[in-house]
Amino acid sequence: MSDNKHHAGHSHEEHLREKHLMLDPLPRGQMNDMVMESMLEKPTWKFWVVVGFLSFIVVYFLFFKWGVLIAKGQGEAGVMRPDYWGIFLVNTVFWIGISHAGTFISAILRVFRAEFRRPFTRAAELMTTFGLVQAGFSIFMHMGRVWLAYWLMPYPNQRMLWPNLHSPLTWDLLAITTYLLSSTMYLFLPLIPDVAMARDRSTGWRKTFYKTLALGFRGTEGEWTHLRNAMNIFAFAIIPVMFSVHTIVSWDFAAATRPGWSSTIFGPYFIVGALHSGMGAAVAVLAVIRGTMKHMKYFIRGEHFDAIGKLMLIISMAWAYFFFNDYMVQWYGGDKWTQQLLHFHEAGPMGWMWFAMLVCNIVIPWAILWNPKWRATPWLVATVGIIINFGMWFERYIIIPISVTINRMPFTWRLYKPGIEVPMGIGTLALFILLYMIASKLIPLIPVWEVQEGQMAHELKKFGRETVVSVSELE
Amino acid sequence: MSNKFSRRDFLKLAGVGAATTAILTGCGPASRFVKREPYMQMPEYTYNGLSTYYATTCRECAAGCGLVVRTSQGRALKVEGNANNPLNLGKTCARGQATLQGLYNPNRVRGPIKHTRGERLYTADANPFQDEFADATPNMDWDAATQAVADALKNHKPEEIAFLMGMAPDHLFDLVTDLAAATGINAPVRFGALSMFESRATLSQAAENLFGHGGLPLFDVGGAEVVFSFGANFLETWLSPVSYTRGFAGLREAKTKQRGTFIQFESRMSSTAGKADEWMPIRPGTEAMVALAIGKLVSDARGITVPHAFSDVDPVVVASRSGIALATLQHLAGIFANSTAALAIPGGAALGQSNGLAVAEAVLALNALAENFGRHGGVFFSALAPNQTEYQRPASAREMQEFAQKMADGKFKVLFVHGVNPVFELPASLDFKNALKGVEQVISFATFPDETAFESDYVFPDHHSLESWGYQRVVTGPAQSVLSGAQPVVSPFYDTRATADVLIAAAQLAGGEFATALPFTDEVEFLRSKIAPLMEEKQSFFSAPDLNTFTAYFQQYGGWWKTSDGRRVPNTSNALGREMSPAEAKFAGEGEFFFVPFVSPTMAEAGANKPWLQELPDPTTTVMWNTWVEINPVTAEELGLLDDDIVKITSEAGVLEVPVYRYPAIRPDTIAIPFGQGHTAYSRYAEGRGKNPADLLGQHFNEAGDLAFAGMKVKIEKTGKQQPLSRLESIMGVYGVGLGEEK
Amino acid sequence: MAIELKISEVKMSAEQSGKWGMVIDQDICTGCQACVAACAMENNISFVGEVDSGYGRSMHWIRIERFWEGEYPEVKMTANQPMLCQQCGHATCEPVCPAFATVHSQAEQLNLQVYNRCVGTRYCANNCPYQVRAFNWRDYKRPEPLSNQLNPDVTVRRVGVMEKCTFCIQRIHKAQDVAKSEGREVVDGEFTTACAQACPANAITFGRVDDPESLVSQLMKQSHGVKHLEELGTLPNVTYFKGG
Amino acid sequence: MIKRLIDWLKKPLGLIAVGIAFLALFSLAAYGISLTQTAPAQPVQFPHKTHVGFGIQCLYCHPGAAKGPSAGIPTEAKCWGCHNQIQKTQTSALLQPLKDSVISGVPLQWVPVAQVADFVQFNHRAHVAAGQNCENCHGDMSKVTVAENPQVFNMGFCLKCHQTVAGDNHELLVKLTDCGTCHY
Repeated sequence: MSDNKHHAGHSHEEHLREKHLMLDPLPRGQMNDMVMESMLEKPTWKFWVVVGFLSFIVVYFLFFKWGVLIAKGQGEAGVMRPDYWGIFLVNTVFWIGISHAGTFISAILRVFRAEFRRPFTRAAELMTTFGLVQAGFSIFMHMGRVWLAYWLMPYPNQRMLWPNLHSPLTWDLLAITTYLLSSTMYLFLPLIPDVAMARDRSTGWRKTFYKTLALGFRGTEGEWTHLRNAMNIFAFAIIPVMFSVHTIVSWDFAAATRPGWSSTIFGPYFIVGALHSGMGAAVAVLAVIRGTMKHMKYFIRGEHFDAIGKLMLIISMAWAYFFFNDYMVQWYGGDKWTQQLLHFHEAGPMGWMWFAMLVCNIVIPWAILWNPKWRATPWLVATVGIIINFGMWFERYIIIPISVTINRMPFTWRLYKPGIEVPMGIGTLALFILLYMIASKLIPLIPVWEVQEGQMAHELKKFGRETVVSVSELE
Repeated sequence: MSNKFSRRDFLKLAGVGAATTAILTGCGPASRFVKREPYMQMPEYTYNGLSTYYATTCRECAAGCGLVVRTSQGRALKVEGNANNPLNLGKTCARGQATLQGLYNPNRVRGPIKHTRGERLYTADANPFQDEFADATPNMDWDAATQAVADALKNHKPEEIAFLMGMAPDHLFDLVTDLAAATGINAPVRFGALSMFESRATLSQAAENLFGHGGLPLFDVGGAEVVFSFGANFLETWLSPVSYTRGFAGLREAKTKQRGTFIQFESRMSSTAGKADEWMPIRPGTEAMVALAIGKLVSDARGITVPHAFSDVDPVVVASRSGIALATLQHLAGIFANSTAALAIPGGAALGQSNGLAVAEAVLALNALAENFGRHGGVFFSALAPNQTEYQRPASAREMQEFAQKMADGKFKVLFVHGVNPVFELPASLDFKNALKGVEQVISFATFPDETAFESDYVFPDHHSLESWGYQRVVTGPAQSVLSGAQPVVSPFYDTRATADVLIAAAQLAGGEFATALPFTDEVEFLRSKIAPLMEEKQSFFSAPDLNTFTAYFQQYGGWWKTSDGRRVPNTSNALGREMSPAEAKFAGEGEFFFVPFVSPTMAEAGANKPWLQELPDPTTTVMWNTWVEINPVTAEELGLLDDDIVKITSEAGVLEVPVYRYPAIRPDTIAIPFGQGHTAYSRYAEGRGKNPADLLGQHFNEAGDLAFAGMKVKIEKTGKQQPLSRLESIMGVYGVGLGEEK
Repeated sequence: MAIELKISEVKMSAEQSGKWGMVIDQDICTGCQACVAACAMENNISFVGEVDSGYGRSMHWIRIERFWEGEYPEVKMTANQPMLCQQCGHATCEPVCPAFATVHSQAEQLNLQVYNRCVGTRYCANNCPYQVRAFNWRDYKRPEPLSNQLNPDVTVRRVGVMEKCTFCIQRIHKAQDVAKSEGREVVDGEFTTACAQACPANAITFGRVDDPESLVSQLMKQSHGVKHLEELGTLPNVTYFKGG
Repeated sequence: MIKRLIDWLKKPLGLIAVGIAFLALFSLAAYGISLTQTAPAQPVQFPHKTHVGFGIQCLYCHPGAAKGPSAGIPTEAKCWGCHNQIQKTQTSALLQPLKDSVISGVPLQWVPVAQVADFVQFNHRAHVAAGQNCENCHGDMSKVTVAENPQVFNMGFCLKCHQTVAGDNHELLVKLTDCGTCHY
């Protein structure tokens, strides 16, 4: 797209425009058309092959195997005494972690007016919702009698029975439900102008679909004011929800009496970990969108990867701090079982995973993301993102099944061997990707109005010989 | 509902509806409504929902502990100990507890079967959770069965008829003994793998040699201060484990005296040795000289003349041969000498060697030195059971060899087998299975489809012990003279019949002297005839004016016993005067390892068909559901063996492949395998599980005729195969394997 | 609301001491497994087969632990340690159950496991420092006719449910019921748990710890009694006499 | 062919047919579900009201209720003990199953009406001893022929009564609302 704008001009200015989406404005109509085109583009056969493949995995590995699990019991999984918790909870924490990036990018960066966020807030918010769906699936898979899961909900009954509000799992359920509901709403609000746009540009069932979703949005000043207010309220409100969710997830472990778990630093440690994996996942998703969908190279540029890369680097450093903080606190705690556990982490049969975690989460991000050039290379940053996700999955694996191997009764120590969890975990990943693929064909992945809003606010001003980017304050 | 719409139609429609429901609701609540059958005629002492308790006798081993079984509505629910019975005082062992898993075993013989030798009696599916029956269907009725037994008795010469029975001296043994005495058929032979591993013949013979009078010694562990046990695994399966365990508790529970000291001399640490204050990993074969050396050192410590028995031994040589340092021997002798109530017990693998008799004599001589005979905490002869005049010991292995030889030679035309499974329990080298081929007709009374039943021509299943009448003499354990009584606690679950009833009926059918030998209408009448003389006895736990009341009490209390001490004091005048040989045992076979088979403490010889006994962890290794070989970790390292590696063990008699358990408490030159598994029949829980160490045993005996089961040397080879052993313990937590702390 | 408040008051005062307790003498425990078998027979515990039992899925409510000290020939087997639910006064399993399936019995001062309320999150088992809870990993079937021996006083657990030692609460209830029908209090030693009843060495003593006259209270006063992991503040109700 | 069928199904008559088929299937399913909630027939149409009308006490036939956990169904010997002496009932067609059963020795198969789930340990004795009359839970048997369950025995039913009985007696309330009182 930027090709036809190649006319002679000031080279620095040109460079800035090429680099920054905000300084490279296109007419609203043209951007709308680009987004619509990318969405309505007829899928290639490859798309259908991938969808078919993923659907098969979802149906067989997720739902069929789940049926087997329910029919035969948790014995199909690798859990036992003392590893009562296995990969299902690893995946739960993992997916909740991933879901944090959406809110972080969308809400925190919105609140802090980080302008580079604009083109990909939608993709990130989708990640929140879709990730939470997988987390929910994973935690339900974990339950021995999932058909009675509704007992965890407070509802009036003649038995005078309520969920136990002492239990971190009850807090968890409430937190995750709140988070799922609020993040879905927070996904929906910024979507309204875009579906309204799509409604005006589509026919047939899509028109009905968008019409329903758009809630009659016409873009009047009043509507925009209300929408902006609502989004602002949500952006502020969802941040504490986000922080609370992963803190509460961490309390599942921190509130327990197990060695290695009862750690006061777990709350922030988990949140930083969640952002770490979430940013990694977000950047991978962006790279895929940019690579596979039409016109996306205009919207998602190196500058975005660069900006997220910087964030990833900082978060990686924060994670490293919290990791060693946690380690030190536990080490100096002097409890013999905890020391045994820390030793087991690195020297035990799963020690490779402990070191791989450190390499994936610290060494590789630090080695690559410090370099601005590499940082602006989409595939490289995306690869780092995926590696970080492996590292973070390892981290949760170490915290859950490996740590519970060591308890205060050495007579029971036993190493966990996963069973049906592996295919079912792959099933959740497939469902996550599948939902994204379906969403890419149904809703505009780029919030055009937000991009345009940004572009309107940005301009290049000349002060003397210097070209300076100025951003006008938006109402 | 109209009359035209019949009930049948209604049910059809209901069926369609139910099917639809099942599909639509995903097979929801399966059977919400059940049917209940009331009693036709309820016994007046019972109420619905309230349990009835019956006293009976445990038949899982030959000890004869009293049980009280909780029943409800015709089902046996729980086995508890009979607190009245002086043998076990309300306690039971694990095997007793699991009796019910035998009663309700899914693979019992369900009725009389005419059977082709070698054919299976149940299908081979070993799925422990499968629900369907797969047992052989009974193909004859009991009249025909009785006729078959009668024919077998009538149509053969008396000397061609043999009875092989279980170890327990019970009413059936008395019945067959009476029959044999009256008709001239061969006297019944009693045998059990436990008696083989306990070396009862050796104990009795040693007592005879020393005291001039045979019998089973009783060791009052509870009253002693110091106990030296030479291989006796009295906390596991030895003689009467429940009463000896109570004795051990008495030794340790310091109520009136110091906490007793317990030293075990054994080449591997058994679970008995695990409870010892000091375990002496003695070199196999040197038990006799160690006992004699201690005797000598005790004499020295006491400053008395060394008795003749201990004069031939040189403690310095003993120290070098046995692997116990001289200082340790002196220290032990000091402990023994300084105690006023010291006790030495011979047993287990120490007796199952070529010099087993010498070991038993030497250890008994130690007791003579301690002058503990007839004293609290000393050695007695066990009280004889009420209707017993002398100790009737089960057949020794050599007698079994002779028995098998007679079978193979065709001397026996008919063999009746009851309560024992010789094909499994005897060493494979004795080849009982082939010897059976020399017998024209083998009639098994097996309750369970065991290996011997598979090789029989008829299987006429006896009731399970909880469905049976009877009594059992208590051979050893309590101070009193005890006859444990048995009665059915539930009605027979299958079409089985009491063997005593079958024999009585068959004897009547056979007529002649058979009929006069057993002039009873049924088993119960026979029992009453045997119990009746007890009414005359003095110092009885209960008495009654007439036989009916007496029998009722007999059932209610679970037997009959005296209130007085019936233990006899051995005559020890010559005990220390005998010359005793400090020679080492000889070992058969080539190989670098001493081989010690031991009876699985949880399973014993007949527990393998009970799933919960299979799932009980072994007390020392915590292995479940399988057989293992114990090898010292140092030896294992030298041989390049890790846990779960399968090794091939070769003896002169056979070969066995068993997974390794690196056992830290066994001599590096010794390996040990538990006995109890390795069945090729005996229900889905037992079959194909583990290995039978009896396959490795050769035909070597000690002087008393007991099998020298611990007198073999074997070779070990690594096979490269692996089989993970199911352990309750954590290898990581207990042995530090896999924690990253290995060298 | 009023009811709940009162209940919590009871709890505060009852935390000082339990009601039922056990003393286990490790010195005389021979590790013979009679208690394990008796418990399984009394409480309808499933057997799980070779593979699952080797993978830490055995359902023993009581297990006997033993370790090793030293190396051959100075090796010693540590005293057998029967490990069962300690019926903590301040149990770590209780607060973490989201469904109140594992709750403290105010009446009997036991840690209850309400099978029919359990949804199978397994948090309680994870949080139990003694690792004495058993989970029904599968529907372990008892082939017919083995099911005939099922104890009608104890619920047969199904797949996906946590279970553990109950101190034979069915026997407690039965004894109380009998005593009440005869208009008296339960006498010490009138009944006992299945494990204590079977133990050939009499190493297990069970009874009221809130009755200073009971045998178990007398034994608990002995100086060599220890409670496991007491430092966690779990207030266990099982006292161990260490061996030797 | 199929196309014509589909075309027809789209017409009003076809739509009605689809509707009817759907309703039929739905009703069959609903009926099926209700079947699982309906007890099968009793072997004898036992008239409770007649027996109660003769003044026979509940505990005469169900003595277990005062002794232990289970009230129990009377033995056939007990039934026949009376009915054998009554001319009319010796020949009654309604009682033929009982007579057959007594002669053949094959017990009748009754369908229990009042049941609690298997995870509830209910003890009749304690309730009878506490002064609860049978009809408090089982309804007035003098009004019914074949026994029916007047209420669902669910936890709410039990708890409501337990709370009422306990009243202000706090210790009793704790005992009666303790999970371990019924579930173990």
